Amino acid sequence: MLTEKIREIAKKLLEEGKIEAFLCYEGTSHPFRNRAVLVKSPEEVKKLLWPSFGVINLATPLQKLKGQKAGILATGCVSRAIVVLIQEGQLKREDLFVVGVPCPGMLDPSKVRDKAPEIIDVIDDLKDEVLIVTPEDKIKFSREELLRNNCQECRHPVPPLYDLLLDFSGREKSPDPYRRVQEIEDLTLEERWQWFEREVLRRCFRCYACRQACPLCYCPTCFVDDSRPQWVGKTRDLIDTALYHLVRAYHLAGRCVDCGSCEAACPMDIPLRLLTKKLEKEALLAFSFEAGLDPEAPLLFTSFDENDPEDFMLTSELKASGKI
Amino acid sequence: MIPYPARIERTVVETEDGLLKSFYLRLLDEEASREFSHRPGQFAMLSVLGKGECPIGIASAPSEKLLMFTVFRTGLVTDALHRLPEGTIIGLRGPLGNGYPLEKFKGKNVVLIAGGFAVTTLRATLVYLLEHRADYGEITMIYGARNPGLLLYKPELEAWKKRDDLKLYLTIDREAPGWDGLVGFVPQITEQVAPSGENAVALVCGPPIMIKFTLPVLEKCGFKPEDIYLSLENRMRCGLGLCHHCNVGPFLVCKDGPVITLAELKKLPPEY
Amino acid sequence: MFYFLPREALKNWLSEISKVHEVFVPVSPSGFGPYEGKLYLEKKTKLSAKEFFLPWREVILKFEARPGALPSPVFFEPVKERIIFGVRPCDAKGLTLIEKVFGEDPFFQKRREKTILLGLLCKEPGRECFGWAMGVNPFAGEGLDALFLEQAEGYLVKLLSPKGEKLFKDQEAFEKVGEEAQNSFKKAEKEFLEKHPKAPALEKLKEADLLKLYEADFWEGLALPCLNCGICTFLCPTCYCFDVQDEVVGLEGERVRLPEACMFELYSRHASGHNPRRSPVARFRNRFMHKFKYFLDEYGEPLCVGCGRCNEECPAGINLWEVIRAMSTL
Amino acid sequence: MSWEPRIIAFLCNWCSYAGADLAGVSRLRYPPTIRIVRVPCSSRVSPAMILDALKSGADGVLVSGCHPGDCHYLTGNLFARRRFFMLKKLLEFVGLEPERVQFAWVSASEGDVFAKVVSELTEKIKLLGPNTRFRKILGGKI
Repeated sequence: MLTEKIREIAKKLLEEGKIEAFLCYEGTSHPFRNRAVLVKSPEEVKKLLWPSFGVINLATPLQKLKGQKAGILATGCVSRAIVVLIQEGQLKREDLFVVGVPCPGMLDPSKVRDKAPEIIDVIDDLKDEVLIVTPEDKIKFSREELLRNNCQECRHPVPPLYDLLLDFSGREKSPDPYRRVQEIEDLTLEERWQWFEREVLRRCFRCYACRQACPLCYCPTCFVDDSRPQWVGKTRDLIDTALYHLVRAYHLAGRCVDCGSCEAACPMDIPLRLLTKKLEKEALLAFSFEAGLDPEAPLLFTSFDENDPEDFMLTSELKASGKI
Repeated sequence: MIPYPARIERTVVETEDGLLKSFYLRLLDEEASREFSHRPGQFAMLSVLGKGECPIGIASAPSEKLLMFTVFRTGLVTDALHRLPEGTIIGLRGPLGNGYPLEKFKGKNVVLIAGGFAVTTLRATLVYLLEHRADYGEITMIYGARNPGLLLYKPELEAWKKRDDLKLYLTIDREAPGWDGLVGFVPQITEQVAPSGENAVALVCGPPIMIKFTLPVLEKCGFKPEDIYLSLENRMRCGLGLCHHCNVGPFLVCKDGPVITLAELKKLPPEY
Repeated sequence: MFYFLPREALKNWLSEISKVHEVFVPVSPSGFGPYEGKLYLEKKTKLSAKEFFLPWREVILKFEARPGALPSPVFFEPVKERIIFGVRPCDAKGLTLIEKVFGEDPFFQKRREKTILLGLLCKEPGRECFGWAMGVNPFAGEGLDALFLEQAEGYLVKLLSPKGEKLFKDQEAFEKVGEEAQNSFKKAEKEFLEKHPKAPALEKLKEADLLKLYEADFWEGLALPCLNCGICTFLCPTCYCFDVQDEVVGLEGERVRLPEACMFELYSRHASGHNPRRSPVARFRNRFMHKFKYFLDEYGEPLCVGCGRCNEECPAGINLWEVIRAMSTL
Repeated sequence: MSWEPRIIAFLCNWCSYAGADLAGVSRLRYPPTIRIVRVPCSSRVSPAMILDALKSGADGVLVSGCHPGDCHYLTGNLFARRRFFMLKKLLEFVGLEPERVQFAWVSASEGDVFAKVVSELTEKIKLLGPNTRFRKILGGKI
């Protein structure tokens, strides 16, 4: 159904010459992995499909296609990443033909992986149920359970920017997008550092998959790779690793669209999204700001309000207590 | 991977812009110093502890007492190196790489073509050739820089100019006040000089753009690809053929190079 | 020579030898750790035993961080001999491939010398495994000192080196076994090899023209999804490229050697800013050309043992076999 | 010997640096715990600089700039305020002691405020003790 719709529209766009190529996903020999693919002729569209495991944001490979008029399949987070990239002058709106789809959410390979020792196929009805096919059996699971964390916590399943929106009923907006962030916030300071050290710092071996998968990490030279000054040491030293993850997350403040590519790319299952999700929450609460909704709007850090909060500052604290 | 300690005995700022400085080094360990023998075209890793190591061509000839390196200030290590005063001890690992097969050139005419600061290892070669003058035929050197202030080794150039057993052509890119020598890019001057490829080898060292335009000129002059020697450079870490950073296809610049003939180079992928 | 160890005696034996040696085992699906009672043997681990030989941080020099200080070399020196148990034969084979390049590297060699590698055959090949296609015979146990084959009652152990023989000479938990057991090992090996032949692709790759492969037009399409991250290289049991960094804190300095990935832009970038492999495609191509052409041409074997970790973990869904297929059918 | 914290202070050239100068000229007393880095504007200070200071062994970091409306570049400090707000939230989230990283507005005429800020900050950090959590040790932890 969704796959057919995608193929149909891609074929039409290519035949009509509206686009030179269409960026979407294809299947792989791995039962729960999809891969980005670029098709350039109507004959090739049969490769395309709706990716139940399209965990890497298509806006990441999209940036390799500069200068081509390309069509792209865009869920909410892909579309929002495109918006930010347009805001930041990385993409030209006129180079793109965005085929939006109200997103039903995608499945998490690491959640599926643990359901059976050997999995041959995964059948997703894009609504309620997922069938995991093993050599002996077909096991039924609720789709909600197997959804990626970021899809469970998605605030914008419907793309804010598109040229054409596929007729499909996707997921509702999440009622509780910050549940997991809240769980960490509820810990004590000490527990939070232990969590950070255990779940993030000790696991990370600095493959930079999180950075590479991120559609918004496009700096020609990442601060990690600077040598003069060298902000971050290159080894697995915990503090250097902390510096990397903190500054990376911070660089995404007000930009991150919560596509979860970083977390999905991580080979060590580090809950990277929590860092950026925390920043998303703060930006929403303090500045009513959400990234990637309007290409014309200013970015979080290129704007300010005279009444922005400043009670976090030492001088405010001293003033409140009458010390200055 | 362990460097020898070496003392900076003397430094010379070579160019007007101050970006090129020559370092004259002496190995502290006497035995290491005695055993250190290199051939022109080889390089060494210079290290400033706390900053790192970088590969630099050896600009001194084997016969010279002090090892000499002329370093362009461009990255982390070279920048730190430039700041060090005379007398400081640094690390040196080498000699590394293959160098020019100078024995093979015996009896032949040798043409040295250098552009900019890539002249360093050709200086070592020229000094060697002049010391063994009788073994070689005609020696020609064409050396160009952007302006007179950027020519290296000026006192030596003056001395070489006076020799009648060496044809030295110095050129600068554009007319400059006080310059009465040749004006023009290295490929153009090479075309004018037109050295014969008959029983001759050409050693070319310079920026990629110069090499790109010089090679056709040489081939027109009758140099066979086997007789044109180039020197590659790449980012590298070990200099021993282990870390694999410097590969150009299957060719490891540190171990199989840096010197390579045009004939061999043509068999490699164009990634340099 | 062959020995037998009853299944229930394994943990006991590991504790026993821990008293004399440093013992490392697979402790979780992620990788190896010191033996403290935990043992994960179901599947091969995410990180291979490569990290014991090309560690994440190999200190090669220590120095005082002031101009002119003299460096002091540092060599890895374990207090006790190390035993690594549960190494998969493909991973050990990977070490032998690295050894072809690192044969004279004192750091790698010292670590090899001081380590006894005890292999464990997989019960079943994993979904992404293709070691046999790369010419790896797991029963040969190349690079291992002894190889454990799991059977119904316990482990049949084949000794493969003098180091292995020395270790097992006086291990009471093990009993010597006769010809019958040896035959069962050989039978298992024969069955495996019949079912899993070497891929013809390798011969084709040897004959392929290097420049034609380099210039082939399939690279662009294959590389499109690639993120150019370091997952495949860091998880690979054969990737050996390293970086050297000077680390300084206060007055203390160390020069360290650490793994690096050829997929990174920084890998080949000159100090001047020039980068001969600036484009992501160029870096993607270089990785596979190295494994399946440059290394193959030089050493007669590909730089790959078919462990399948890259296929299993690549978030972008890149499959090594598709790359090999494209390269060998050019 | 009692332990004295080491605090890196990034002071904006136009206000806070002058404020610190005034505190000195006015002979105001404050603990000798700070090492000043003069920056053109508080918005010049990036999180990498703050974390680098902690990593290199600082026990605390202070960033101080002009009051809103007083910025030499008109709005630099207003941008900075948003950024520091977000940074502080992030650092707290991962369990870094929030008292170690502080922000302040100090104008050129507020020598007394500057002295007070440094005294208070020093007290806060003394209560926390040395920065062990975010300090890099060579070959320390992997």
